[in-house]
Amino acid sequence: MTIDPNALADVAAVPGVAKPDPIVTIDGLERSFGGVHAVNVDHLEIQRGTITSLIGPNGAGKTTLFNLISGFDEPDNGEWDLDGGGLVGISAYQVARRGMVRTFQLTKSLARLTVMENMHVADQTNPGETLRGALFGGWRKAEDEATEKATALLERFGLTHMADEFAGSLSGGQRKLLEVARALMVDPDVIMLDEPMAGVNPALTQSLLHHITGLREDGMTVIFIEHDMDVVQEISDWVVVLAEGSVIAEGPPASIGSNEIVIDAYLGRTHREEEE
Amino acid sequence: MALALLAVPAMALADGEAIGGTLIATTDDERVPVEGVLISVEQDGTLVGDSTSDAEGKWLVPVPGAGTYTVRLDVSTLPDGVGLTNADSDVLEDIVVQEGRQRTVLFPLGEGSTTSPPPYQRFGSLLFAGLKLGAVIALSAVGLSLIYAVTGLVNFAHGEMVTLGAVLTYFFSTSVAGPGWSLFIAGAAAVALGAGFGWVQDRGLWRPLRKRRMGLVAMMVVSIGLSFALRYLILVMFGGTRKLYDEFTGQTPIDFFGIPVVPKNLITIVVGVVVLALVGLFLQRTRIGTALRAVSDNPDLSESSGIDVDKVVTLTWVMAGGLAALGGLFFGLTEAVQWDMGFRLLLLIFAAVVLGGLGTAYGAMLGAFVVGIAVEMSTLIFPSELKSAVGLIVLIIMLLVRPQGLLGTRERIG
Amino acid sequence: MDFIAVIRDGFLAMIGPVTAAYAVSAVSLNLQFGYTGLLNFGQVAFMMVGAYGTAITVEAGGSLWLGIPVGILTAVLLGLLLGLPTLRLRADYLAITTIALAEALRLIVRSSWAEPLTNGVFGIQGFADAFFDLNPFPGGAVYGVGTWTVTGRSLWMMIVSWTVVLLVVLLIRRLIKSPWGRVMRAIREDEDAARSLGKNVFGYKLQSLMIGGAIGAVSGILLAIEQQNVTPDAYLPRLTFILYVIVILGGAGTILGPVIGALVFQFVFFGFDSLMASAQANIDWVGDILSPAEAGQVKLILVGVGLMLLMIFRPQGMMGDLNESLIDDH
Amino acid sequence: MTTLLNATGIRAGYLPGVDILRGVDLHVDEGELVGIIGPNGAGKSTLIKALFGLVAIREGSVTLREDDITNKAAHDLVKAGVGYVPQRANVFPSLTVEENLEMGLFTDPHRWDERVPAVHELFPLLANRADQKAGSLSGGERQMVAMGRALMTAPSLILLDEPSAGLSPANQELVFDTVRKIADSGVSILMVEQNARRCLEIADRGYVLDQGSNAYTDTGDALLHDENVIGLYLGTLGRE
Repeated sequence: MTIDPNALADVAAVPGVAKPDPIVTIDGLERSFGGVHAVNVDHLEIQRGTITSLIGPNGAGKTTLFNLISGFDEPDNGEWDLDGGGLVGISAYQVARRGMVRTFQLTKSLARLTVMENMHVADQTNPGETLRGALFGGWRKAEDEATEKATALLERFGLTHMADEFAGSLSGGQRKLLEVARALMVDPDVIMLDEPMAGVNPALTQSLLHHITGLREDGMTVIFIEHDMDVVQEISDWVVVLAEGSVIAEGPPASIGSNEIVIDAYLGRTHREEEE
Repeated sequence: MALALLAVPAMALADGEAIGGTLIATTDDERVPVEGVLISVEQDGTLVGDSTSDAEGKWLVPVPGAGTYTVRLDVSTLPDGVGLTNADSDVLEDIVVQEGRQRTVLFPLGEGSTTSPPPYQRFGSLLFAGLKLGAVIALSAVGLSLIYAVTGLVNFAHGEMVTLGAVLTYFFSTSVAGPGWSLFIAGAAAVALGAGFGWVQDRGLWRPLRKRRMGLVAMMVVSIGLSFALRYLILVMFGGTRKLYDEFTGQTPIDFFGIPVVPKNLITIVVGVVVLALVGLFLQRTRIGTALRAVSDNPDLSESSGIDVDKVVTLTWVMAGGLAALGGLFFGLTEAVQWDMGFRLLLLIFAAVVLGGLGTAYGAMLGAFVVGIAVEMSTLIFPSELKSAVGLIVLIIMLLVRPQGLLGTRERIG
Repeated sequence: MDFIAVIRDGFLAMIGPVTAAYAVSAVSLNLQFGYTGLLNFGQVAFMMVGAYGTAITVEAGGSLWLGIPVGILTAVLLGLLLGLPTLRLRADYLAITTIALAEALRLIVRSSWAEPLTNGVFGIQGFADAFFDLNPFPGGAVYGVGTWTVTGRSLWMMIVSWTVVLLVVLLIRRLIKSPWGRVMRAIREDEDAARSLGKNVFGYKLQSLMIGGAIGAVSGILLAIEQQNVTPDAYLPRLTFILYVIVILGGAGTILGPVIGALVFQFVFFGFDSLMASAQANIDWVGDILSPAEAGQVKLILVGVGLMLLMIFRPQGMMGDLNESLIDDH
Repeated sequence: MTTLLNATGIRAGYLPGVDILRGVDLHVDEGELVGIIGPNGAGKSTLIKALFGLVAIREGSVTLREDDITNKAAHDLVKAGVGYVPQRANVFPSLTVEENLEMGLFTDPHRWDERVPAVHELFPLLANRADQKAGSLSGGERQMVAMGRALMTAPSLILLDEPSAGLSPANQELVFDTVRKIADSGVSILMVEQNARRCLEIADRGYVLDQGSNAYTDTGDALLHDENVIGLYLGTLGRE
């Protein structure tokens, strides 16, 4: 499948707009906590092979939206699908197996597994993960292949020297890198990154950015939550702005900054707007 | 089992410890064997065996070993016109069987109209027994639930805090080594010491562990260790036999709307309900009680409001210790005092708090009465030795149907 | 004071078949607690079900060799039934539920209601003759040096049960060192992370409970055969707690920890018996304050205190590495 | 005007080795309403928590009047006259509104009769809903309860963590009006806000926080019209 980098050039920058080749489609997704609408998305499409940033002020419902579509939370209403396959009622692990993998804002490294073991856990093809495989063997070959793949990924993310250390001994930034590398072991079509830059020192940010653009080059679709606007501007093909659970704007990065609604969402509305 | 040769020849079929007897009804000058009467033998509330009297009126129940048993005659199986000469002597408690011996017990029978009690009476008695058990469980369970609410700890040693209340009451009131106080003073002292033990536990053990930021699972395992140590410490100090307080033992039942009721059981229910109401008032109407609820809602916000969370937690332990001791006192009064009574009750306490919703005081009370009544009422359908099992099965069904409990919120699902 | 005798008594208990059976059960508990993070407080139920499954099969006319797999399968089934409703619950609820279910099951087994099947409180005896018929050593003969001896019957039992320990350890080692075991440890570390990587957490936990249950049943069967006796009151919650002490003592989440734990525990437990007996015989004041029965109870107090101290000061156990210690706060 | 709160060179963070705050200086004068704005992730909430002793300060110092209060426990700060309203979980949901206020005055219960009318005057809602469980209130009403609770001790300074977060526009208005009213009654306020414009409109003075240190400080009005503020929020996006 060829990905056209300019596929979104002609798409209008209006909330809920249709994309030429959507991989994720969300319809009427609602989730409220105690009467407050945390997520209320009418319609949203994510274009295949792009980097889509999900931005919005604190409490806009970005992480809740992630939780819902990755199967970690259940919506009150709504449908969403991945590449045409409905995901309603599909549990989190199956969503991952279908090719949509997410990371977490607070990294979830498996602390008392080594970095290499962390990578292996994400492999989906190892027959040794079934009880029968574990008992009767025959998984060495798959294991070796996975090791090879993991080694390449660790190399790519600069974690090779840590491969045999416990993940718990990594620094905060290294854990973020490991989490992304680990997600890639799943061979996902869509990778969802929840604030991958948070708590990462500036030097690492640059390399992490580089990795994320690399994912697009590998044909993956990236959805990520970020609040550093310079980062968003630099790498996204498309920006979706959430506020109070709803999509208030979407479009190419250039169109977002000048959008009054977005500025209002971020800076808040003034009291005497009409007088300004 | 080599001591079988000591057995009475008439009971030749047994080769070990047993309880038996002969049922003879004495009417005027006549002595008639009574056939077909069901006699059951229990130990610690669980059935050991039963036997039906034969044509000669003989019955025999083998028992698993030396010990103390309760023998019960099922009055509903007595033939018409035959009754117990003493109406409430259908249950003989504390029958001691010695190693290798067979113990003979007597049920004096005579002319009587005692047939099976009418259904409403049986139902009423069981409901009453359920309320009594519910009161005992509730008194004990509230503390466990409050501790969980303010600290998140499931304290396995809570059962021993219950036992302590009964054992201390026994020591102060009845034990020859003790001061021989009246039951009221002895009970008050036991509750005070129970509360003191709560304080010691929190200050000496749990607070330091909280300061070390020990995980809750690890703390739960520590509480299992504590439970073990305390239980066997009590066994060493108190001995393994069942004991009764010297007051309020053989009470004659009074008539309560047609249901025979033993006064001490009535007192248990009344005191239980009053104390639980006071706990409720304390939680609802006092500043400290409100602070306790505040801490269980949100410890961080409590701290930010100027509440000294550590003090509130210690107070909760003191209350839990006192209430558990009070529960134990009544458990000892209505059943008997024994070293592992609290641990046996703990499982029903767990059932009650999970049923009501772990961490909610009112849920624990409600759950306790539901469990108490379910346990006693179950004997309408199931054999009485399955009583406790019924309580535990109620718990499991509850977890299947409504895992958050009757009054709990949804967060318990992992 | 005869310290040689104390060490001898402790040693003979340590190498005995009961220790082996405890080791097997501890290994299975370690799979659940140490490697999967499940707080199964109903371990004793699996042992009971295994033992009863075997004994009842023999009573019903089956052979012992049919009874053993029946016992194991019953335990696997119990794991399934126990797991379906409880594995979605939080850790403390799982603990409460499993202990409740185990105790309820014991009460049912000992009730007159189940008597036709289980023989109630009296239990079932003498079902393992087929096993002792295979004993190549004369049952009455004595093997060993001086007073350090065991009977032929014990020797046969020891050989078989320690072989079972070896097999079970090898099995667990194979499982844990496999990708399957890696997923288990991942679940122990963070369920959500495992889920996000496509692992069916519930399914794995259920497998852990069922395999652990099967191994627990093997342990129960070994104990039952050794004693030629199953009675419900041998399966009190106390036994589960002792197994936890063994696992934590040896080091939860280590392959050999549970076996080392069982050896050390039994050595100390029975050595202490012998020590107390010796002290009572030789030191007046000890005999004055403690009867022999009480001395046995003091030992259990020490078990409780020991568990507390272990958890507080050395949660990683004897074999564990502090960095890998299971019980910490993240 | 005398300085009430003074913080210098604050460094703090959650993970070892990762500072979220990298040297923040600020001060609040008596009776002043100071707003702190900044983009997501700038460390606004961390700053307020650090000032209130909920996040350990690794470097720097905080003084209240003349007293050093660096890393003092929260409940001691309450006694010293500092109130705090967290962003989330800011009420006791299973307690009634009145009980929530009661908990605000836990350290000083005998002042109940004196304080309740004052707080009820600011928040009439709290009198009308006294017996309702706080958990059943809307987000805006909860914010009122939370602020009322913090005001029960008659603090000289209150710290507000994004009081308008997650509220509807109408409720946000209510919150901002109330905050101004509290300040006018003589209580010093330090608030962090996401609604930068509204915050700066009511504030006497503002700080702009960026990546863990202060970028600017000026009067609220001046910051409100500062072009760079938009740039800070929307980065290069905003400079089209």
